[in-house]
Amino acid sequence: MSTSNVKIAAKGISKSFTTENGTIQVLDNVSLEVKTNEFLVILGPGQCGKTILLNCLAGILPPDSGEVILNGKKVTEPGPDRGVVFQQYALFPWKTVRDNVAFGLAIRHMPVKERYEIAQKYIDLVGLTGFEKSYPHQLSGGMKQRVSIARSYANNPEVLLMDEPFSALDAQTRYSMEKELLSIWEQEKRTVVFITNNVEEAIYLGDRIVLMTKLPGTIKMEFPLTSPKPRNYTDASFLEMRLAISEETELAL
Amino acid sequence: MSTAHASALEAPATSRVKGYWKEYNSSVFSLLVFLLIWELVCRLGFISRFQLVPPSEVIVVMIEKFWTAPPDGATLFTHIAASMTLALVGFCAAVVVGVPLGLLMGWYKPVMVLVRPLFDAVRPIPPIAWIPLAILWLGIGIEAKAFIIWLAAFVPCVINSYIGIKLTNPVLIRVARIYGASNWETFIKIGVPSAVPMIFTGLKLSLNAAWTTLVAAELLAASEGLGYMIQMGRRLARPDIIIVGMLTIGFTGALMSYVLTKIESRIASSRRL
Amino acid sequence: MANAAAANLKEKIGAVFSFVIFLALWQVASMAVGSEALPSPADVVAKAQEMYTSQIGGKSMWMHIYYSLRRVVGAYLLAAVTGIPLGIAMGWNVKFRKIANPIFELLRPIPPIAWIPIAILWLGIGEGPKIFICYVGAFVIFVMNTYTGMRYTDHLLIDAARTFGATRRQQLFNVAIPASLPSIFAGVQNAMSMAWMCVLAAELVGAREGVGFIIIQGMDLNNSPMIIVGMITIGLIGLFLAVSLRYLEKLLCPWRRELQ
Amino acid sequence: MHHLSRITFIVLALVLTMGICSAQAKDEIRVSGQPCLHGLPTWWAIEDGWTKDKNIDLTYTLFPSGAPQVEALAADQWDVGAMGTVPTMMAILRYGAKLIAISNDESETNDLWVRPDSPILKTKGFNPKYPEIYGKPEDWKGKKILVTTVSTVHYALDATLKALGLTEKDVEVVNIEQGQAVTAFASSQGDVVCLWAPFSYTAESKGWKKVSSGARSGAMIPGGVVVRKDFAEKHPDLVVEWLDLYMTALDRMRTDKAGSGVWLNKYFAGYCGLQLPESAIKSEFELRPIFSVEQQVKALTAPDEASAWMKGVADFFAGQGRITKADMADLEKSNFGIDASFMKKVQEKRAAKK
Repeated sequence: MSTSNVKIAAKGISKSFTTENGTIQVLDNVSLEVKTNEFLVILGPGQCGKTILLNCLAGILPPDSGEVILNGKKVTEPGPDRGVVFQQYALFPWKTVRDNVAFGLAIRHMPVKERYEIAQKYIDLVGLTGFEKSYPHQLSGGMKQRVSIARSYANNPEVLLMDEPFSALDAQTRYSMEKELLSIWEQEKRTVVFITNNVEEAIYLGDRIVLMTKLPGTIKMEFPLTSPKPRNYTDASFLEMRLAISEETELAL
Repeated sequence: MSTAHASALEAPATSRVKGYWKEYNSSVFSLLVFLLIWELVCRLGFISRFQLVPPSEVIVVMIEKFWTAPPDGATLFTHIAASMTLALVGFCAAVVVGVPLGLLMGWYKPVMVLVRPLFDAVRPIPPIAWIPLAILWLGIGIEAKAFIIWLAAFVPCVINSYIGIKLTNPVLIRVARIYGASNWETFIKIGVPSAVPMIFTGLKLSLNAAWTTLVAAELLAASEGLGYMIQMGRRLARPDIIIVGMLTIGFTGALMSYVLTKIESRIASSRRL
Repeated sequence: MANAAAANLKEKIGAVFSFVIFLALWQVASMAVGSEALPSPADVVAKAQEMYTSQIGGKSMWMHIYYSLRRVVGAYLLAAVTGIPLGIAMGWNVKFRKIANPIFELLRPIPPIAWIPIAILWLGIGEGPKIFICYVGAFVIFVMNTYTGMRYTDHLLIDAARTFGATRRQQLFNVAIPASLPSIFAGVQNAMSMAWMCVLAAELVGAREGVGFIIIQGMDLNNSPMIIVGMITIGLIGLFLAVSLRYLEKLLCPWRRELQ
Repeated sequence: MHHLSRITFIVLALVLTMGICSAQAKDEIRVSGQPCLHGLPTWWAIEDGWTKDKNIDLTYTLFPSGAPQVEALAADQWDVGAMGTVPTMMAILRYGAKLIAISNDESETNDLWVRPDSPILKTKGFNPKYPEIYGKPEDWKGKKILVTTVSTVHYALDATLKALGLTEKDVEVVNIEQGQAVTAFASSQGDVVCLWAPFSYTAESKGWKKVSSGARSGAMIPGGVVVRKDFAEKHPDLVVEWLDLYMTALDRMRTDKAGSGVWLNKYFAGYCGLQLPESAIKSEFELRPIFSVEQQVKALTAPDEASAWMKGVADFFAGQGRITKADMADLEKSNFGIDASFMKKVQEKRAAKK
């Protein structure tokens, strides 16, 4: 693997927190590399530090040791080059859908007209045409997450970090959102780091799956996925992969 | 997830004393700075000493007041005790009446429809305005003063209990109904317990209101108490006594809300476990 | 829709009904204890009619109301202009919070009425101390609500803004402050009620006009009907102010509907 | 961020300074008073245009009672004013004010009242030295007495009890403000209520009976006219000029009771918002002796008058532990702030005119 092709990388990241009950080691020497336009899925059980890892990649949390490298440069704080889609949507309740999507552009002082044109493009892309003037509380969970994805996309980041974006949705919506995400990604390729605890979701979306252990979080194994997307949940190769990962996951638990 | 309050998690688990010091050193520092500025403003003549007594003198008077009764007729402890008694009597009466009323208003529509308009109409009337009526109805003993405090403390009790029970999860109510609980049983067993956290917030606001209405209540025939102390300080043109009275109200009030917050968080954490 | 209208009507009938019961009880009570101890509703209505049609201290009732409102609104605006920024600063800047909070916590429990002597010593006897007393009441509420709103701003929203490269300033103005608006708006309403409640204490400073002055005169002259008319006037105006602010909030804060 | 805290700070500072720095015009005298007989002269002078041909400009500020008036003195808010004995003493003691005239003798309008069925009314003149005091000591013992403590009426109560050979320990003293005292007594609270005018007129109208007063118990309660220390030193001429006006009003009140009553009524009802019955206005002049310029000069200089009266009040306060020994010494050293020089100049001025 040539280093020039690496978009974002974590190098030996460790992180611990001190609570009343002592110190908890959350991440222990985690290293990984993500290639440009690769869809990497980090799969792990609940409470394994995946979210902390993602926050380190985003620059929201500083690691205790190790570093995050983006385009060969060290990351110290969050930036518009890395978009984050949060599990709880993190939409601004006082802004309409359109203003939420255009948020990153407004931060950069882009003129209103231009801003709204771009926002409209992504609102259309995620299938929310007609909801531009709605407020988040008027939308369903799936729609909110679409807004969140559009918001990240509109900012044109180099890397998209997605933190269990569909975990709060019901199964039906989840399937359709996964499908939609894939089609958006196919239309506008980005480097994606996608966190999930759902094996099927991981296999359905990923180019490569990184399996994490329970606390302290370390990388246990990697599974490259080569079959063409969109994949079929009932394919033999899909089920095989699922079985393989499940076995490892159970060992990890 | 835990990114939000990482800073709180990062506090090192050192010895208790050191921990307390770390928690409060900034408060102590800030109060010292406050006193220093106050002292300087007085000493450097930015403000006439008739208009503001420097803190050094206030502290001397405050310390003296712990055992001397003149000129206002009682020691600081007597004043604090009298005020505390008054505030607590009014507060307890407010809780006893206000919480059930709020709960009933939230649960039984007819109660709400009947009581709400009166409650809304009485609420904006300042407690001091009731003094003459309180005298007419209750005389000049502790009852009338407690009534004035009760009026102020009563409002947050009612409002918070009302909101608390209104926010009861409807699913729980339906479950209780399915198991054949009567409306009253559901109210007692589901509605009331689920309103407890809101009620607690109400109690805190209510105690605050009770404490801040104290001075108004002690305008009514008091012979001791912090409000009375301020009153005497005025009649005797002793700004130092007035400021000691004000600061004591401030300190005691801050202490009371601190203690209540601690109790609340203890109860909240035991509930979580 | 029709159901809601019916419920609304029911509520209104209930309100009227409850006032009728209240008035009846009042009448019975005043007959029982004598109009000396408790003037009857009729006495009060007669007194109100007299007060609203003649002059007290050289001014009509409407002028008294105007003077009180002027003080309250002045104090209220001043409190908003100073209290909201202070609350924001305390909620946003840790250092500032550490310095300001203990002092604020110490001064907060001191009721406006206890500030009367200090207000006179500092500001004399004109409009200054009266506005100051109302100001103290409203200021505390503005600071508290703004501060609480800022502190309980969902940190996730700040993180989200950071991922878009928002500067500290942008995080404050584009996220933290708008996120605190519902809490600030609650403060806007409570502060108005509080400022209005303080008008009586303020006019204890020594006023020749105002609704509080009317009540104080009633107390000094031992004239219960006059006091009750004053109280009702204060209550009604307080209610009116609360309702109009609630209406204003609905107009200005449309996303808040989710919280109701 | 920093802007915000800075702006907050500036606004706060502005608000505070606005009140503290109040500009003062040169030939202006800021007069303070209360809704009381002794507040009338200045208001009368302003309303009736007495200052038209004089080179002074009067502004008048009304205070509800003595405490805020003294607080405002500390804040340099007024130059001359009339008030009760207790605030007068406090202004002298704490802020070095000068006592330059006696507005009126308030001894009879600080009085003690009972309900008509009180046993105290049965006997009169138990102590022959005080023939106008009602009741025997046994009747008074254990009675609940409503009184505004640390006030002149408290002094009158103390003197009454002494005249009967009692002390405060023999009765139950309840501290209560005047307006509330009337309300409380009307609703059957307490056995005796101590009031001052105009509250005593309400007592009269309710049919309560006067059982004692400052005058009846030998407690002399002079109403004080005081001048701020700085102002007295810097503008003695202005003080004399104003005092001349004040005395002109007092002279009229002494000689033309009916005509003055019209003005007093206007002052109370139209300016202070205090509606009093006609009889009360009449009583105001009957019960409050007013001194002429000559009597004033004598009272302020004779050792057994103003200074003795003030000493009586001061002794009472010292005995109650309200003022310290050092305070007492200060008061005696300054001769209770009494300064007859202004009144003497008024006298000279009037003599020169004649």
